[in-house]
Amino acid sequence: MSKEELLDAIRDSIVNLDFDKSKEYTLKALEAGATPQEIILKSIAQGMEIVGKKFEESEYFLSELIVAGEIGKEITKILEPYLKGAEMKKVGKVVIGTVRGDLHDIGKNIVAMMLEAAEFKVIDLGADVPPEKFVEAVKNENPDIVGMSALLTVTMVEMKNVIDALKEAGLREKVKVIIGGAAVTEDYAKSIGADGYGANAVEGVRVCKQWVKQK
Amino acid sequence: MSKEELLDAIRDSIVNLDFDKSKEYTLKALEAGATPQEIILKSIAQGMEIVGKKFEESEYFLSELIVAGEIGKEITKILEPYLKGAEMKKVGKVVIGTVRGDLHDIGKNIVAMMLEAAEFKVIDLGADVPPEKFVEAVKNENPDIVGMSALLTVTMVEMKNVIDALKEAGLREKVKVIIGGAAVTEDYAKSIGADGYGANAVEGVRVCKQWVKQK
Amino acid sequence: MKFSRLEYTPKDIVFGFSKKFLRYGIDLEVGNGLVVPEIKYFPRVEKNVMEEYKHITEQLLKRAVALGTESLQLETELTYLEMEDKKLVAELINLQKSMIERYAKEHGLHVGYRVTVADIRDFGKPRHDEESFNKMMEIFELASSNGADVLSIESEGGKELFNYSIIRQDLTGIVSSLGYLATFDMKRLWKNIVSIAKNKSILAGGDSACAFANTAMKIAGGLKDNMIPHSLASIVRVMSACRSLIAFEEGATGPGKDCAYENVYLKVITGCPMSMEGKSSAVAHSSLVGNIIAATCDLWSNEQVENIKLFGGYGPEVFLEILHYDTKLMNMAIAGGQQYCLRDLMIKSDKLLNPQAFVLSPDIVYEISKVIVGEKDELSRTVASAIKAIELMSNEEKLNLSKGEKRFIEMAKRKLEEIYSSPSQKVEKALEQYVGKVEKLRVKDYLEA
Amino acid sequence: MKFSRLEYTPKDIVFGFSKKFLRYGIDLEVGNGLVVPEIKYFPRVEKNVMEEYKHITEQLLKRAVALGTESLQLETELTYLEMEDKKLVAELINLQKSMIERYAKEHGLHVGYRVTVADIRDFGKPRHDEESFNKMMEIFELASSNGADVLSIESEGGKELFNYSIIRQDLTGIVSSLGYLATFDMKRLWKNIVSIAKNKSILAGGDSACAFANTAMKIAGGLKDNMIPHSLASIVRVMSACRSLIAFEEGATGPGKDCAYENVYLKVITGCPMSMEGKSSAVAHSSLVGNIIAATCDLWSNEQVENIKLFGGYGPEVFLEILHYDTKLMNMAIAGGQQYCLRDLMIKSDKLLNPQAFVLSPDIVYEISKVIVGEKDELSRTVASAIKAIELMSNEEKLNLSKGEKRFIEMAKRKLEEIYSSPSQKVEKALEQYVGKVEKLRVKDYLEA
Ligand code: B12
Ligand code: B12
Ligand code: SF4
Ligand code: SF4
Ligand SMILES: [Zn+2]
Ligand SMILES: [Zn+2]
Ligand SMILES: [Zn+2]
Repeated sequence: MSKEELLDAIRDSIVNLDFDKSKEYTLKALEAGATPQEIILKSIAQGMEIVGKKFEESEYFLSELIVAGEIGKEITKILEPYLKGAEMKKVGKVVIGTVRGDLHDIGKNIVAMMLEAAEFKVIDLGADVPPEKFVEAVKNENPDIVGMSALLTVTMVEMKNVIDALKEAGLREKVKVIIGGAAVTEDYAKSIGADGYGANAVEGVRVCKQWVKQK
Repeated sequence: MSKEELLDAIRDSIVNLDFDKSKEYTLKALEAGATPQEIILKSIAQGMEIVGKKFEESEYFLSELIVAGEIGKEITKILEPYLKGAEMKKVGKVVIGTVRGDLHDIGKNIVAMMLEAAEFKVIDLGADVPPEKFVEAVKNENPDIVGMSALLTVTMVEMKNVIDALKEAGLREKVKVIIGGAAVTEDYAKSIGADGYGANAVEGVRVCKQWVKQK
Repeated sequence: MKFSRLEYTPKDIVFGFSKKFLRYGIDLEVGNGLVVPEIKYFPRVEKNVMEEYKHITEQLLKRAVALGTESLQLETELTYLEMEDKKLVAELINLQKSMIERYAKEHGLHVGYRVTVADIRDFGKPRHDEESFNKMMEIFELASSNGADVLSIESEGGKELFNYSIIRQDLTGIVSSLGYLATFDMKRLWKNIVSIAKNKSILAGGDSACAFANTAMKIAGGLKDNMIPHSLASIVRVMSACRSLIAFEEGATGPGKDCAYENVYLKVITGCPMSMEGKSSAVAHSSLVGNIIAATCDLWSNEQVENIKLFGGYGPEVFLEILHYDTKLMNMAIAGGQQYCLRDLMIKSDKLLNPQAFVLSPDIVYEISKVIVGEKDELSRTVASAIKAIELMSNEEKLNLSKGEKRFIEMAKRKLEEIYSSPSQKVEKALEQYVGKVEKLRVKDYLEA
Repeated sequence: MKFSRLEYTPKDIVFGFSKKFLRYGIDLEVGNGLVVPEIKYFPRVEKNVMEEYKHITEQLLKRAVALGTESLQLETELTYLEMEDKKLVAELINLQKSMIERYAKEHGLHVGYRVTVADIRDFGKPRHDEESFNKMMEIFELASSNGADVLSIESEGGKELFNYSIIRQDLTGIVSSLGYLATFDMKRLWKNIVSIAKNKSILAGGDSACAFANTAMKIAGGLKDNMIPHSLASIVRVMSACRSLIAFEEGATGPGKDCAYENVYLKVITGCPMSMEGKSSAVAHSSLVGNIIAATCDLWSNEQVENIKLFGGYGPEVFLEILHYDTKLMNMAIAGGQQYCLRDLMIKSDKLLNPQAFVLSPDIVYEISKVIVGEKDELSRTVASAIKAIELMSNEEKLNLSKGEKRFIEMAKRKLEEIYSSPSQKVEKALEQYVGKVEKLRVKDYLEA
């Protein structure tokens, strides 16, 4: 196969969610002289775009979008040694976590994965995250955005605590704050002074994209 | 029939909710030399007590309690000319009304009637009563208690307005405030600074009775 | 038009079928072999009205798509506050209708849209508050030209006297209110509504005696509440049927308004499709007729639910889901020809537990409806139907009646028969006495209107 | 005890009847010809806990009296917060039980009381958080000695891996979680619970795969949501049956926990009575199985509803009223010998609209259950039952399946068959890879426990 054909084959293996083939073709493409940049732009980006479209057209499931994203990530890992330390360009950085006392992390995980698929760098603090941890991460990682998830009525209030802790640490103005999870509503987001709210992952990603665009 | 028999017959006609007979026997009793005080104490009060008991034992309906109360009131009207201006002793005075914007008055009317049956003097301001009217009535009538009713979520807030208006007029400390109606809860009563709450008429009357006893 | 015969026997009346079935709204068919959920909602008052309605409408249409609800009806019951602002009413009806149209097109839904105008009259004002009456008519016009498919109201003519009477269990007052005063008001009102609806080629739905029969139901409460007799509440329901029928006599075509439990009577008498509400309207008021009332419905409703967040979504969408499954069960029964079997279970579930359920049972409704159509005028049918109800209650040994209920029934029988001996005279004489005693009662304004 | 044959055929399984019916609580009989409402509630967190429970319990018992609900069950699902305070838990169970006893005596109610203990373990901690495990057992003891009639839990062993796998539709991970890791935890847990229950002569109710199957159901969402395939959610349900069955193999007797929709399988296999929830649990989560799941229930529940004020009362009492009417309808059917007719309507209502409903249909459940009891161990029955489910879905032409669903089903068939060829090897190999990739996954702690 020619280099061009191999780049297409990688793209198609992403669209077909075929992890093994994508790996095989990537190694072959590198052998055939494709640059990591080419693979990223022509194979991964295009593959993800097609999958994204199929999802929007209700042909693919969100789970398949996520699998495609993971395949893309795995390919990138293969490419890393060839990238000579040139960091991948990310559109923005997000620190995300489920708040203290709340162990529901599936929704949060989906949001994190979708953000990654949208080329955000995501630092996932996990579930049951106390305010101090959020503050620390903002200090150390200097993200554009802080995302919080809560599914319990009991733990919703923790979101306000995090915002207060950020204020106290003088970090509130440095980041945008977005919240989500079945317990919270847009109103609640407003009432505690969050900058944004996402009823679902797609919406959350849209809001985050807008923010980094405005920058 | 002897005087005693007639007094008993009045009592029984109250218990039997027989308006016509009660009137007939009252006139006969007066002819037979019964004093208005005797009729009030032996016939009306005892009749009402029996009816009240039957209500509590689930034998009578609340509506029958109310009818008995009305018969009692009618008999008292007959007695008035004989009472030589001596006002009936009342245990306390209540100003009551449904708040502004709310036309639901059935619940409020029941409470008012039950209070009357419990020997309160009741000044009923009706429905859709603006705060000024409550203030005015407190000024003019000097009641022990102000009762408010609301059935709509929209009109609940008016209760707070009335309390504020009473404060402004320097009257708040002079009265106890009790609220009720399907929209409000005990919590809400506390939150707006009312002194009491009645989930139903029986409960409301109990609270009011307690207040005037404490005096 | 006076109805003089019955459209159904107790054997053939059943949910999902009405002789005068209707097609309206966006491809919606009602009463032709399908029970349709009719969802009602109440916006949170602390929110912006337009945004609340937008949110509610969107959530409902989305949930319908998520569940595969193919046919549904939305009902907006305007509040007193909203009635103050005509521009707002026009906008919100427009908004809802355009959202409905968009979703219906995209997802092939069949949707009807009912708008209920609030009766904002202050009956204590001269001529029964002409100004408010005119405003109500303007809003009916407005609703018609902005997208409503069905017009309804829960009108209140006669309620001043009714409220006074019901808690005194004063039957003369109740009869005078429902069988006399209310009839004048109903006729005038419905002449107007029917003409507005006809002009715009939409439907004049029906009227609910909510302010009467549901108030009585609410006051009667649970099995052991002893507020007023349940048998009193049940005869108020029967008398209300005589009153609500007037809308149809003036030309209403249905679907009748959900909270009018007297609709069972109206269906038997008129053959028009009816909306009903039962168990799921526990969210708005408890009742002892939660299943039996479903036996004859064409639309099935939840009464109003507030737009608050619950674990599973907002109030309206949660209740749409419940209605969805309830109607699906009925529709499956129809599909398999088992509708009568399911209907009979619904009836048996409640009929003998309480007089309020008893008088909604099709066989009882049939007997009483015969009396209703056989009497010569509104007043006499009101008294006669109540007497018939009392008679049927007394004769049913298996009906659960406490000692107190039996005492009331005895009393009511005597009293009603006394009135029936010369209804107009009795009522007219009584009304003289009520004037003055009953706040806001203006008898003359009824007669002159 | 391993179950090796089925207690029911699709023809004879029906709501209200279970072969191993139970008598417990205050004169309550479950599964002997009566469907009983089981009401669940969630206290408002901003309130005092004890007062909330008092308010809820009182409102429910009052409403039961008002409606004439003769038999009912209350379920208290302890929250993580409440689990922190053993004294409080003891007090609140005591309080509820004494209120129940008082009302039952005064009004002749038949009442059962279920207490569900929260699984508070952090599976990322060494030995799967032994300390929390012990606390859970203490609370089971506590609940038993303070008045609980039935013990339940929604245990979570294996969920770290499940969560990772479900959103990647990774079947190997799902099988390894439900068919392997979870089984070790279930056995240990239920040995303990059964022994506590036996000691106190109360009932070991059952376990719900809520954290698995209901999570999948919730993520799959509505008909057109395209989050994960509905056919995936449906095979997760089937595999969950294999997992939840272990509680009964260890000696649980039911009534099974409401939110375990897999209970249909457990009833067919064990003959024990089961609680189910469907349409009325829309208040907690939307589902596409609202009617079909009622077809085989012995108790009928609403899932949790918050204790907030609605127009018609507080959340719990409103939903008790809805359950009351739903169960009454089923009980009327039983009384008249029409239970199979009503059951069939419930099934037909949902069965073909969605795979999730399809796998809850008694005939399908029967076919798959045969496979479950025929396999030699937990792991192989988990895979084999899922394959059978896939086969039945593929063969049913009338089942509503989108192109995407069909694509998934093809993939799943291949994948599952591949695993079935040598399940233990495949799973053990895969688990090695998951460790490290999956947060908190401690495979060894499962095997050693
Ligand atoms: C799965 C589940 C669990 C699993 C959690 C597994 C896990 N690791 O996450 C388990 C079984 C462990 C569990 C435990 C409990 N749960 Co739980 N659980 C659920 C359930 C069924 C589904 C949640 C879920 O995963 N949904 C799927 C995901 C995809 O949806 P999502 O989380 O809403 O996320 C989406 C959006 O909200 C948004 N989003 C989420 N986060 C964020 C963040 C940002 C920044 C943005 C932009 C967007 C966003 O995007 C996501 C994708 O679109 C819900 C039911 C329900 N109705 O939601 C109950 C539910 C949340 N749980 C509940 C309860 C009560 C509990 C327990 C307290 C039970 C108990 N008695 O102990 C415990 C609490 C544990 C704890 N301390 O956290 C209640 C909460 C009641 C309340 N409001 O307080 C619910 C509502 C169930 C109910 N009806 O009673 N639960
Ligand atoms: C009857 C009724 C009406 C009648 C009122 C007749 C009248 N003159 O009162 C009519 C038809 C006119 C009416 C109109 C409306 N109503 Co209305 N109505 C009802 C209904 C069915 C029963 C109310 C009632 O009389 N109950 C019986 C009495 C005895 O009970 P109660 O009032 O609660 O009183 C008891 C206790 O609360 C307590 N109590 C009451 N007051 C007080 C005061 C004190 C001091 C104390 C101690 C105790 C106490 O003691 C009483 C006896 O035990 C309720 C349904 C319900 N679920 O309550 C809706 C209801 C109250 N109405 C409602 C609505 C929306 C309306 C309208 C806005 C409809 C519209 N679209 O326009 C209009 C508003 C009119 C207005 N501006 O006020 C909603 C309210 C929603 C909300 N929470 O905001 C309800 C809840 C119905 C529903 N589910 O949608 N209504
Ligand atoms: S809920 Fe039904 S009954 Fe209650 S007020 Fe509204 S309409 Fe009348
Ligand atoms: S509601 Fe049912 S499904 Fe939803 S979490 Fe509670 S139990 Fe699990
Ligand atoms: Zn109404
Ligand atoms: Zn659960
Ligand atoms: Zn559960």
